[in-house]
Amino acid sequence: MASSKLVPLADAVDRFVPDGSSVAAGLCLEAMIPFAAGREIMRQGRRGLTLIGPISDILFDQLIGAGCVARVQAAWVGNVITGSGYNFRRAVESDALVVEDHSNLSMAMALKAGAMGLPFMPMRSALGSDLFSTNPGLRRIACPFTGETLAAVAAIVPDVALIHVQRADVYGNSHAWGCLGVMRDAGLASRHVLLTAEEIVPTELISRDPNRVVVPGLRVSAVSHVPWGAHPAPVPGHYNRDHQAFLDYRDQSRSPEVFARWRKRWVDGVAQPEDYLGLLGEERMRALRLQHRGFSEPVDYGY
Amino acid sequence: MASSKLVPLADAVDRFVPDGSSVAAGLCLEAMIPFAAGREIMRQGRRGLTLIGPISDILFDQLIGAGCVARVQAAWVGNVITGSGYNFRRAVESDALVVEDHSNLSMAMALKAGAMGLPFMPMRSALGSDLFSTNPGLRRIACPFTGETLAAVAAIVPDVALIHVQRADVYGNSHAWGCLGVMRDAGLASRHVLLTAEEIVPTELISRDPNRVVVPGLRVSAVSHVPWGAHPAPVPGHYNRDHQAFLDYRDQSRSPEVFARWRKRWVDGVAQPEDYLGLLGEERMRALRLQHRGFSEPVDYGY
Amino acid sequence: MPAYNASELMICAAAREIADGEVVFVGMRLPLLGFLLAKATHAPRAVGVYELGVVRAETAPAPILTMGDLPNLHRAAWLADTADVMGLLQSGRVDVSFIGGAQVDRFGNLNTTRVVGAGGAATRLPGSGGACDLACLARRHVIIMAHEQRRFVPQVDYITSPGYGTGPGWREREGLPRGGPASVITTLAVFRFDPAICEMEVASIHPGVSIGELRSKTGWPLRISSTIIETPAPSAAELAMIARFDPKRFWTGAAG
Amino acid sequence: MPAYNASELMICAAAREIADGEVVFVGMRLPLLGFLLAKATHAPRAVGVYELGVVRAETAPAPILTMGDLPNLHRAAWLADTADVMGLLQSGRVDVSFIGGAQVDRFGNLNTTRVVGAGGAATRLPGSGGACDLACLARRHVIIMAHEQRRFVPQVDYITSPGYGTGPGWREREGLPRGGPASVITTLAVFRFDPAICEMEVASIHPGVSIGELRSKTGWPLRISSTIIETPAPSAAELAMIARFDPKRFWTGAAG
Repeated sequence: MASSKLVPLADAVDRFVPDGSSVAAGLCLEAMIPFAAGREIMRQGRRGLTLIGPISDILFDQLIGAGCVARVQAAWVGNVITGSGYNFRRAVESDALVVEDHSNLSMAMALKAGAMGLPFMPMRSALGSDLFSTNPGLRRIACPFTGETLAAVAAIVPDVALIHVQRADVYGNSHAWGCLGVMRDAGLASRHVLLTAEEIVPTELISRDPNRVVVPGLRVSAVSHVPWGAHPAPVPGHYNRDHQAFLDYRDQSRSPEVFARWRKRWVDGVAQPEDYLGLLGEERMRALRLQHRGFSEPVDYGY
Repeated sequence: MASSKLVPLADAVDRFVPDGSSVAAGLCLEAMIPFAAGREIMRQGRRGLTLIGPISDILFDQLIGAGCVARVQAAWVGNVITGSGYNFRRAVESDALVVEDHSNLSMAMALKAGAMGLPFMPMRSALGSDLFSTNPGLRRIACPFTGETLAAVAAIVPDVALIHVQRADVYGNSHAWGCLGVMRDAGLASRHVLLTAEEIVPTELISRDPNRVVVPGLRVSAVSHVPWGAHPAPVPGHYNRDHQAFLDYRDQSRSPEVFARWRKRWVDGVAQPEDYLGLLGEERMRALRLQHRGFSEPVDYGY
Repeated sequence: MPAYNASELMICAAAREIADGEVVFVGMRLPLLGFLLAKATHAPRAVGVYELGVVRAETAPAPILTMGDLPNLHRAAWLADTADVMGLLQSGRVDVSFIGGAQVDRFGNLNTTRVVGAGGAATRLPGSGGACDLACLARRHVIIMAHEQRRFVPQVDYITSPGYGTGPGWREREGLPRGGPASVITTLAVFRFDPAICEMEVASIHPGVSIGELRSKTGWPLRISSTIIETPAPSAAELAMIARFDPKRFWTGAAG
Repeated sequence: MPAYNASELMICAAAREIADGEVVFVGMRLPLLGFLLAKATHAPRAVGVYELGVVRAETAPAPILTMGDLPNLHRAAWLADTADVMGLLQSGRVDVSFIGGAQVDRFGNLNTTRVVGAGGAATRLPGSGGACDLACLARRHVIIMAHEQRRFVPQVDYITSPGYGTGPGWREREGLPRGGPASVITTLAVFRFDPAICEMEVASIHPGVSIGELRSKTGWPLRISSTIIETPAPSAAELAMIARFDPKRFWTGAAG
């Protein structure tokens, strides 16, 4: 009865990530990062984006290096296993990028406020820190009941959330599992949700376990089928983290020149998501696939 | 390595629900209501309790009728399919009970504040209503960013949450599925969590699906094995709602005299949880068991 | 014309309040049946949201009496926390909701908490549940209740679920972000609200009901729409479908 | 005595900060290895919490480099939302956490956001991540960092993670509900804080390090505990266990 939302990733990005959008991504922090969607944004040469997320590993650094980004609202931007993100550093140090500093909790609460339809949320973090100096979405308030000093975090309502999941149907119903980070609240907060999925499955496979749905289908605008769509980040049930790719990226981003070569090879040279797998190579994919399985016990939703 | 928290229900109630406790229950609203724990509280003659919950179907009415309760913080107290709760009405109308009126959302936000370690949460509901007249935990505030009028809801931190789940291990790790209501936040908010479980299972069955854990084991104080522990409320995977029991209860609670008979038969006459099943009878249990199964698709947490 | 009772007529009227594709906060009793009827007729793409944390686009596979009944969870689109579905509501993503009531006034303020009798004695009712939230936060809400003089009062004894308060501008002043009652479906008539004065007026009158009866059972001077019609009676097909959703006539029995 | 490097010594010192049964907000790099070492030795009942939304009581079944690595999710005790585990932290249920830093001052204020060089040019660092939250909200936190003069400064350029601010009473005045740094583990020494003045003092000095070296690499007049000891060197058993958790010496390699 509903209509299909399944479209090629290029179409989804073209339609739902225009220039100037605010884009939430990296919402599970270190896992399930939507790297394929990020590459498509670079390929389409998007400009003036605001990137939103707690910790995106190197995704934000890539988009910043490609010139797509005007502003970042994040708790941490870099390379999780090597430290600094060099494109990010260069952009900030040359005043090419506005940064609003968050902590993981302030980002979680800003997105929770967005998800709940509220203009702010209170928290007890960040008090005494200099996050207040760069982030206009932080203020000190007094609790209306106890008088205690609290921090208030302004809601963040992204234009679009890029979310990678394990399996989805064509209507945007999906299952995600593992560490969920701020995925649930970011998906609910955003005006559009663009799903990339390892597998497209029949609706009944999703509806047989409705507690496994993290972002409900009615809030999803587009679904794209992108196997290995989070590589080099890990995806529970599918593949491990490709640590070598993150180590390599450190060297591939040290200067604008080497980054341009990285971009040519891994982004511009890859017209279709399938081509990326060819570039990656079967041997590398084999090494990343799960070696030990760990299946859940089914549960019964009968009546 | 951890030590077992498995105890008989009578011991759990004796230890964790002393006179004067604030007790959260009915946290999934109409399903998985901890009726067995409620009966044990009546059996032990607890006094001066504060009951906390959004909609508890007839559980709160029973505890009020048994004289256990001094105060109620709830959105709705009655019999879901027949309307009024007669013990509740009698107690309020004779000034024997203090009621703080909530809505479902204000209760959800009060418990979320408790779960998040915050003294309050904002919301947009209740404005213009008379809930403010009975509930000192509601105040009007201005958003520190937008200036909009909002309602602030004071945190609720129950002394103990009574939570019924489908399966738990002896350490308090558990799986719950179905409609979850405010179970997650109430469990996290409360000083103690008392679990009753349809099944006690090996730890590895729980840890094979850690996304299915709603309240983490480290926040659980006691686990009791109580099959049919939510009857007459439904439990996904186990049994349907016993509508007739709720219809019967309407008549069994119309006057203090008939309620005393109900209590004698269903509470005081039932020393052990097992005895309740005998009273219920195999035929009735058979009619309530699931007729149609609906199993979830497993997911893989391998590496 | 097939025989029907007031409950069945009200269910049909409730179903008509739902447009195809809308997100509906469903509630219990007659509204639940109205939602199921709408899904089975003109609004197959309507999505139901339940305060327990349930979202479902497909009709439950077996009749249900409460929203927590297991067939309502089976193959749901989403089973989440109450706070998650309340977030949909609070952020304006719920189009229409339904609320029952014990007392209502001309501005659609609703009381389900505490009624003061003629002698001054108060009767305690169950309270808000989610009703206050729906009245505050849905894009529009529909009130469904029995039409009796003691229920249609000049002023409710307690505002559980805000309507238009004291009239135009009140909701804005109180901080309510949107909404307000769109209609009132009673055992005698359907009312809608004149936006200029925020007061309910008779939009359609049920077959066999007179304006005089309506006036005598309403505790304020009744306003009548210039375009008043007769409420359409249920069709045989609608009655058959209602019977399928309530096979034991639990909600549509003789009591009506 | 077995050979070891500064990283291994710091891991052993970090492990000693964890008591059995404590709830530990783990973090990355050396603290992660310190937590695993503590679990394998004196604190088998310690529970690890990770900001991705992970709680686990058992050691991961394979070595991990990041907290999101799949072995860290396998058979976890709880996989939830970041907000859920941050709720544990904010409500005071996390006993100890670990934080790295680029700059620290005598009051334990920590900077991982922006460092201003001698010439006035600013270097941008990755930022807080969860560090600010841990420093604000854990019952106590432990700082782990390299000991260099440019890092141990009179005043940090940006307070990413609050320590004791300007001294006694500052955290209370700012509204921080509890906590503060308990110790600082560096490549040269372990510091603890004198509660009377909230300033760090040398509690133990690593084998082979002189007080003079410490003073020369610290940008303020150094305070030394009257009970100063030598930091215990790692045992062979500890080193073997660290090697098991970091088999490729990713974090414990020559760079130290």
